Amino acid sequence: MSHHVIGSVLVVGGGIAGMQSALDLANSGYYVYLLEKSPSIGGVMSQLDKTFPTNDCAM
Amino acid sequence: MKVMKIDKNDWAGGIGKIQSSYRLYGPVKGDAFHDFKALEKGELPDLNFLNTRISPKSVVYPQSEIMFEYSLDEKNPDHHIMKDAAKDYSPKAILGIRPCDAASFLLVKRNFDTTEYKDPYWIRSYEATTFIGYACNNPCSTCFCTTAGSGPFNEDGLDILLTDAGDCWYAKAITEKGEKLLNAAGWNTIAAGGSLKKIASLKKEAEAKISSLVSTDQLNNKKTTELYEAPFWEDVSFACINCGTCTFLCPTCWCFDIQDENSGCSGVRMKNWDSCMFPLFTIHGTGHNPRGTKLHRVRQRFMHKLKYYVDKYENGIQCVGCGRCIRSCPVNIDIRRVCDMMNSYDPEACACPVK
Amino acid sequence: MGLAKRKAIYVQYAQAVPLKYTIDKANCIYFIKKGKCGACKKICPTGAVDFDQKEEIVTLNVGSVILSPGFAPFDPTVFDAYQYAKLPNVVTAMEFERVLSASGPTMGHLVRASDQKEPKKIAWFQCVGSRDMNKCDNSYCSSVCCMYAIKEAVIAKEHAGKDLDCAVFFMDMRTHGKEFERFYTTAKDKHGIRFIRCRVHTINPVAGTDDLEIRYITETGELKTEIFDQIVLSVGLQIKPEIAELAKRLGIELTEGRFCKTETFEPVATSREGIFVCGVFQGPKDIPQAVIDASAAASAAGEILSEARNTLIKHKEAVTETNITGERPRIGVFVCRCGINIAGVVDVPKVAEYAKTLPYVEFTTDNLYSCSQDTQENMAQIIKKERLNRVVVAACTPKTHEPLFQETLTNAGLNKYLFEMANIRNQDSWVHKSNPELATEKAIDLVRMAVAKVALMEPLKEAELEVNQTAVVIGGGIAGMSAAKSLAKQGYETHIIEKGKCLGGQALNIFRTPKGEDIAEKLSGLVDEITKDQKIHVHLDSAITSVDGFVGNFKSTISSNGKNDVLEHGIAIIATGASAFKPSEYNYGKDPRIMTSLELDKKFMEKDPSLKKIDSAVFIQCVGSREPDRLYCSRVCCTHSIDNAIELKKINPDMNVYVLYRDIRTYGEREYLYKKARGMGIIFIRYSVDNKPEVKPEGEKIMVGVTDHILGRRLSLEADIVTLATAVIPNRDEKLANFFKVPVNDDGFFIERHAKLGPSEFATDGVFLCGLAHYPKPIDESIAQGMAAASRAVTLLARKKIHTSGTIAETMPAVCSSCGVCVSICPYSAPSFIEETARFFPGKAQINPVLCKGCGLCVASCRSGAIRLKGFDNDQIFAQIYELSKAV
Amino acid sequence: MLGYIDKIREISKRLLDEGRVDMVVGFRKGSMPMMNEPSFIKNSGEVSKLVWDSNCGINLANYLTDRKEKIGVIAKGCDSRNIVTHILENKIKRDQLVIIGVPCKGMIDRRLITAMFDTEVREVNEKGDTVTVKGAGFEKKLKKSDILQDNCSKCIHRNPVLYDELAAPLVEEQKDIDRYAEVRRIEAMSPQEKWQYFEDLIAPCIRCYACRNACPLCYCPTCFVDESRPQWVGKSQDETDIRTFHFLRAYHCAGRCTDCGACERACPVGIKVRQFTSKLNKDCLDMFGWEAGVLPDQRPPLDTFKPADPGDFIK
Repeated sequence: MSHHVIGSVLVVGGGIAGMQSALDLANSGYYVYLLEKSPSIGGVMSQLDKTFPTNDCAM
Repeated sequence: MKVMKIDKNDWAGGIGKIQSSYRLYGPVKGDAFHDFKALEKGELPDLNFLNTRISPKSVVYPQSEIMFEYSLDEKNPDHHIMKDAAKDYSPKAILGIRPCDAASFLLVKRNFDTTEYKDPYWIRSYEATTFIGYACNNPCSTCFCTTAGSGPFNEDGLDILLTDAGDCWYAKAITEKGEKLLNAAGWNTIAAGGSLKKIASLKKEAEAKISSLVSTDQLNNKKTTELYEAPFWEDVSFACINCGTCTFLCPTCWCFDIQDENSGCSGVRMKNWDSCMFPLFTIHGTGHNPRGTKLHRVRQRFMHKLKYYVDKYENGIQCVGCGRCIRSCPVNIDIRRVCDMMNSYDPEACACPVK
Repeated sequence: MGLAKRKAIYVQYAQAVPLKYTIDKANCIYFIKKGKCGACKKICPTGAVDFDQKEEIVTLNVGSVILSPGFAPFDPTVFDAYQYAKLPNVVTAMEFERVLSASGPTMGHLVRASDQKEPKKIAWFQCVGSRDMNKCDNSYCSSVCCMYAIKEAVIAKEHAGKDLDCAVFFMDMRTHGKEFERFYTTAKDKHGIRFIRCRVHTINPVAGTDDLEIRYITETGELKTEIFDQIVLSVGLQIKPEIAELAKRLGIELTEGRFCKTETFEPVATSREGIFVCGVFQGPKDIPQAVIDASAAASAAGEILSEARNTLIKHKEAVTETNITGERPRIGVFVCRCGINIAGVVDVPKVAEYAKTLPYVEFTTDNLYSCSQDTQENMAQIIKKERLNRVVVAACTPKTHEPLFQETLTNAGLNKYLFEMANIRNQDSWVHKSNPELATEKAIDLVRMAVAKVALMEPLKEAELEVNQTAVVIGGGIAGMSAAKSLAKQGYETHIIEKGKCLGGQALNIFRTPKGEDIAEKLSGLVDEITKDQKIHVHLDSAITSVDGFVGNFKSTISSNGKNDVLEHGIAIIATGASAFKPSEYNYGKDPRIMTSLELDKKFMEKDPSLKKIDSAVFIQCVGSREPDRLYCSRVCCTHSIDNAIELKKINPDMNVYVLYRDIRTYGEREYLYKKARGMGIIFIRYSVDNKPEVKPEGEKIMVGVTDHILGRRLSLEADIVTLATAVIPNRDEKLANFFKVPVNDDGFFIERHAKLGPSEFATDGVFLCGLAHYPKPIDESIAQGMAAASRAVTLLARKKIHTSGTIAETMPAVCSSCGVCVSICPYSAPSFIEETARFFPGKAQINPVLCKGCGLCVASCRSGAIRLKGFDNDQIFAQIYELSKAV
Repeated sequence: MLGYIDKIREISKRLLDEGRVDMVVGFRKGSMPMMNEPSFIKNSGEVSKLVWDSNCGINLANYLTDRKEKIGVIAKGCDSRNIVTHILENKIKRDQLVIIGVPCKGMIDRRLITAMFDTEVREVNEKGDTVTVKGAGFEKKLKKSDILQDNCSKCIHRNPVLYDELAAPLVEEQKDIDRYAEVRRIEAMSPQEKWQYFEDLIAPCIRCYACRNACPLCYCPTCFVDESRPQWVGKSQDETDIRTFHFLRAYHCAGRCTDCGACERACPVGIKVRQFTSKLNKDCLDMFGWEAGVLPDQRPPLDTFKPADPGDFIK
């Protein structure tokens, strides 16, 4: 392949999965666009109370 | 001065009477040793001893003595103010102190009761004390009091000298303080005429038993710097483990350290015995220690007792010959040997020092 | 979520990132009434309100796209029988989650919606919107609802007390995740939560009350009526229609359940090149699986973009550190309310007020959530404005939050070690819930101790060290190979250490995937790729015999056929796998017709002709799993057995095939197989663990006895073969665990850094985890985790340099006695002796700051007291003890 | 044991004459009965000063700490074990030493003998296994095995473990010795009894630290009791401080103590300080199969850390 490779990634959705992808990519040396429909990231997990099994605050 | 005769049957009764107006200290036997302890009411001193393991200096000069107390609790109106600790200076008496130990108080007094400085704790405690000596009929092999400015029947520093005359006690009142105590005890039977003679003969007998002698006559003539640099210190100090036993047991060692100790919000300022054998004794805040090795420290101890003291007071050595340091030294460092080495030291003869 | 009112301008939640207000267009008077109101615009001091903001179309050129659009909880309004829309006390699990949450509308106080009464009885209905073709179109299993329902029931009891009656109505209990089965058992046995196997048809209101009546049939066939105060619908996950639309636009294929279609061997690749998928869009899944997929997707994107790495990134400008030398301490104390987590018990303003009176404290305040983005920014401002040079945060645990606050200090120009946390949540408000006054006192004590310590803190330096760019993967199974492949494609030299004679691991023993792919074929492709890759070095018949060093600089000795080699590497991935349990029950090993699942697979692979002669086959599930001494679900066996049952049925449609099970756990879209199997006439018979089937070879046949749970009668099945779905047993490797200082749980699986957020890595820096060594999982999940471990590793390798901690030991050579205890005891070889020829302190100990991990072993063992641990100095600890003693 | 001395002198003379050592560390005759003084000679002409008898209880390893010379050292079993520890702990280098091993039959307990008589013991002589004690007006013959130091009577390492020269043929080691009967007796006590036992034990302590200083294991530049920042223990006669000193001293010796008895021998007030160290010696033996100073190239168990060490708390 001779085409120019672009060192950036678009992540669609800022839930736990999107955030994790974005973090991994950013920490690996790629520019990340994180696209989220709502006003803040965090997705459904931020609405949970505690998570099993550590009872860590989901926040 | 008068000599009283105390019938051995009157002994316990007299002691009981003394205890009503004096706090009484006397030798008490522990597991293996005798030590001076405050006697309970009705408790008799055990005079069947050679000498105590630890000298009686602590009766006047406790190992650990609180001087001041303070509070850091800001709720307390007197917080952060040093306040005198409560002390008991009511009359006390040491019964059974050996003449050598009694003499040591006079040596220590030179340090604590001077014209420029007076240690109030020591002086008041000393002055409150009546010293009832107990003459040595059977000195130990380590006793060298006769050549150290004292003796088995020596009266210096005593208020009373008790002599065991077999069937009875002779109590010789040496000071008024002594007489007062004899009165308080109700021991007021004046001994028959021959008593002084009897005491003198016992004294002679006892002195004759002392075979251990030190020579101190040349100490004053030696050059301090030459003694200081003498090659024998390496040999003398080699075995030393710097345990400080010698200084703790010595009746004439007077060094102390002042220390504040806190517990929670309150604290005390206290003085504790210290020892020139400990590295901490001279360590500087910087971590530098001018007496950094045991050679330094061992030399200091002997030089202090046998040279600096001699030069300063020009009157005897800072040792009464009780022999405790010899008996208790775990490695057998013997002050008599060191004293003789110092007294006979000839730098010329030692031009080629021990390698 | 309709639980409470919110204003037309709102922040989504207190810790939202970014923490910005937004206008709810649907409820804003300005937008509804076309230009009326607009009060907000007038009042905003910074002029941030802009009604004219228009949608903009922005074009981005990117190298890759990752789709993680998430899911929508199923809307149960369509279920007339549950009257969700009408009955206020019928709520969805998400709504119930908000009620339990400290940041929710009731601040965590458990009350029902209709009358704010504390419920005494709550029921959960499982599979609402899942495994259901009748009322909705979702025939898949949503994977997460069983577990969250149990969690909610347990937490509800924690909130409301032991007397709360919790009942969960379910079809199959699907607790197939790591530690889930244990949680289920504890919920049942310890918390007394009732589990009733029944799908309830209708909810009826009880006239004159807000209570709810239901009827159900018990396991013994009895019809019962029960009244509950509240009913929680465990709603499933589904993909929003607009996402399906998006997929269509992108040309991405979807599954029957509208999830993104993926292949087993490429679990995060969509049907379109360069576009990857993760999260629930890839299939219904829980948080750890989503996190694994997310990292896998990042890895997949990284694989194709590696040549453009570091071309577009920008570096954050470092804030210059303020020199505080010689300054008197100026301490700021921030006391956190943590919503009601702390403030619900501890009198937070009182604690903050008290902190003001402490020496050197110049500033105190309390925060609703100290960890929220705006509070962080605010803290940095305060630090600068008040010229603070020490900071105490009284909040939660430093384990999770210290790095965050330290970053705040760094951003404010303060050395990050001028910081101390007081844990007034985990160690106070949570444990002294019933004693608020004493809890407040304790918080005060903890804050006083922290202030005393922080006053003595000094700025600490961190050492920088190079990260060796080589990776080691231990285990050449499918997970290890996937990790290695991904690492190599991203440009890193990788060594695979495999103890066996060939690559492949357990995948060598499996016939095909539930999606129908031929494993042998795919596997040989992968092995081929691995062997050909120049960057991958495969060591067969090899084992690690010792490991020295630490993150970025490991030195491992590899023993291959008696030959030892030392390998230097920056990271390690543990993929040591697992194997199949060989049972002693069911007459296994005594008759060749009684076999394990893998033995049956072997017959399939060999196209064994005897399979055609079978008239009757029996599968027994949970052999060695979910039993008291192996209390975990092996996750793969239900799907595997059903798939094999279908295969048998295909070979001979007249064959009688029975599956004896306890709960069928075909989670996610594997549920279709279960449905298909039933459709094909495969008979499923449930047994209970205390009444297990009996297997006896009798002449030509094998007799299998089982008690039918509906009839309650003992049945006798005649079988030609019996297949035992045996447990997945980890290759418990304590030695390896010791080498890398990583923990192993009671079952023998490695313990990851965080069950939810760190599933593919260890708490030990630079060591990662994937595959069966983590937990039983099917091939697609193993591959995803292999890639995820690679992704996590790459984030470290890409940094090239790492900073060590400033919290390290330091010797005081003047006090050192040169005894060498530190040199002998240090697991990291950090202490050494200063050379005999050195001018200062020859022969005394010194500590290499780069090697020191700050574990404190040397400090504790130094008899001479010549070693201090920076940040935990004697002075600091004594200051804390002194302050503590004031409390008594 | 008296017969050893000629051989010791002969070896010492040879070592000094050959220049293999700069000094020989041994004992010279003390000025008191039952006391010998650790000393050195640097000149072969002085070898006659060296003595050896049953009063050489001081551990000579103590005199090797941080010395730079080449030293010939006379070492009985326990001394040699402490020399091993000294070498391991970098207090002296092996190549600095010529170890003159002395198989030992135990040292006599001078405190025990002193306490047997009301009056002063003035002379003690030994011949073979008989010890003759004389004082003013009495003379008594004692069997040496009856008057051994407690640690010597329980010693199972009488022969040196490490030596270059040997002053006499090796002796038979004592077998079937119950070394820890006393420890077990204390272990069996209730916590209250134990507390009281130890309180009584250390009650006479005057904090001279002779036990510490006599111990070859105690060589820190600054002992924890002397530290002022933080001040771990106070300086007064406070009982907590005294207790802390004794407990900590013992713990610092855990896994390193050879039960040479120097501490007990040195104590001016006769505290049985080995009661603390014996317990830890027993624990080290029970838990790690460890005896200090026996293996010349292995560090004590508490000096090493392995992730596999017992202790569930590590996980």
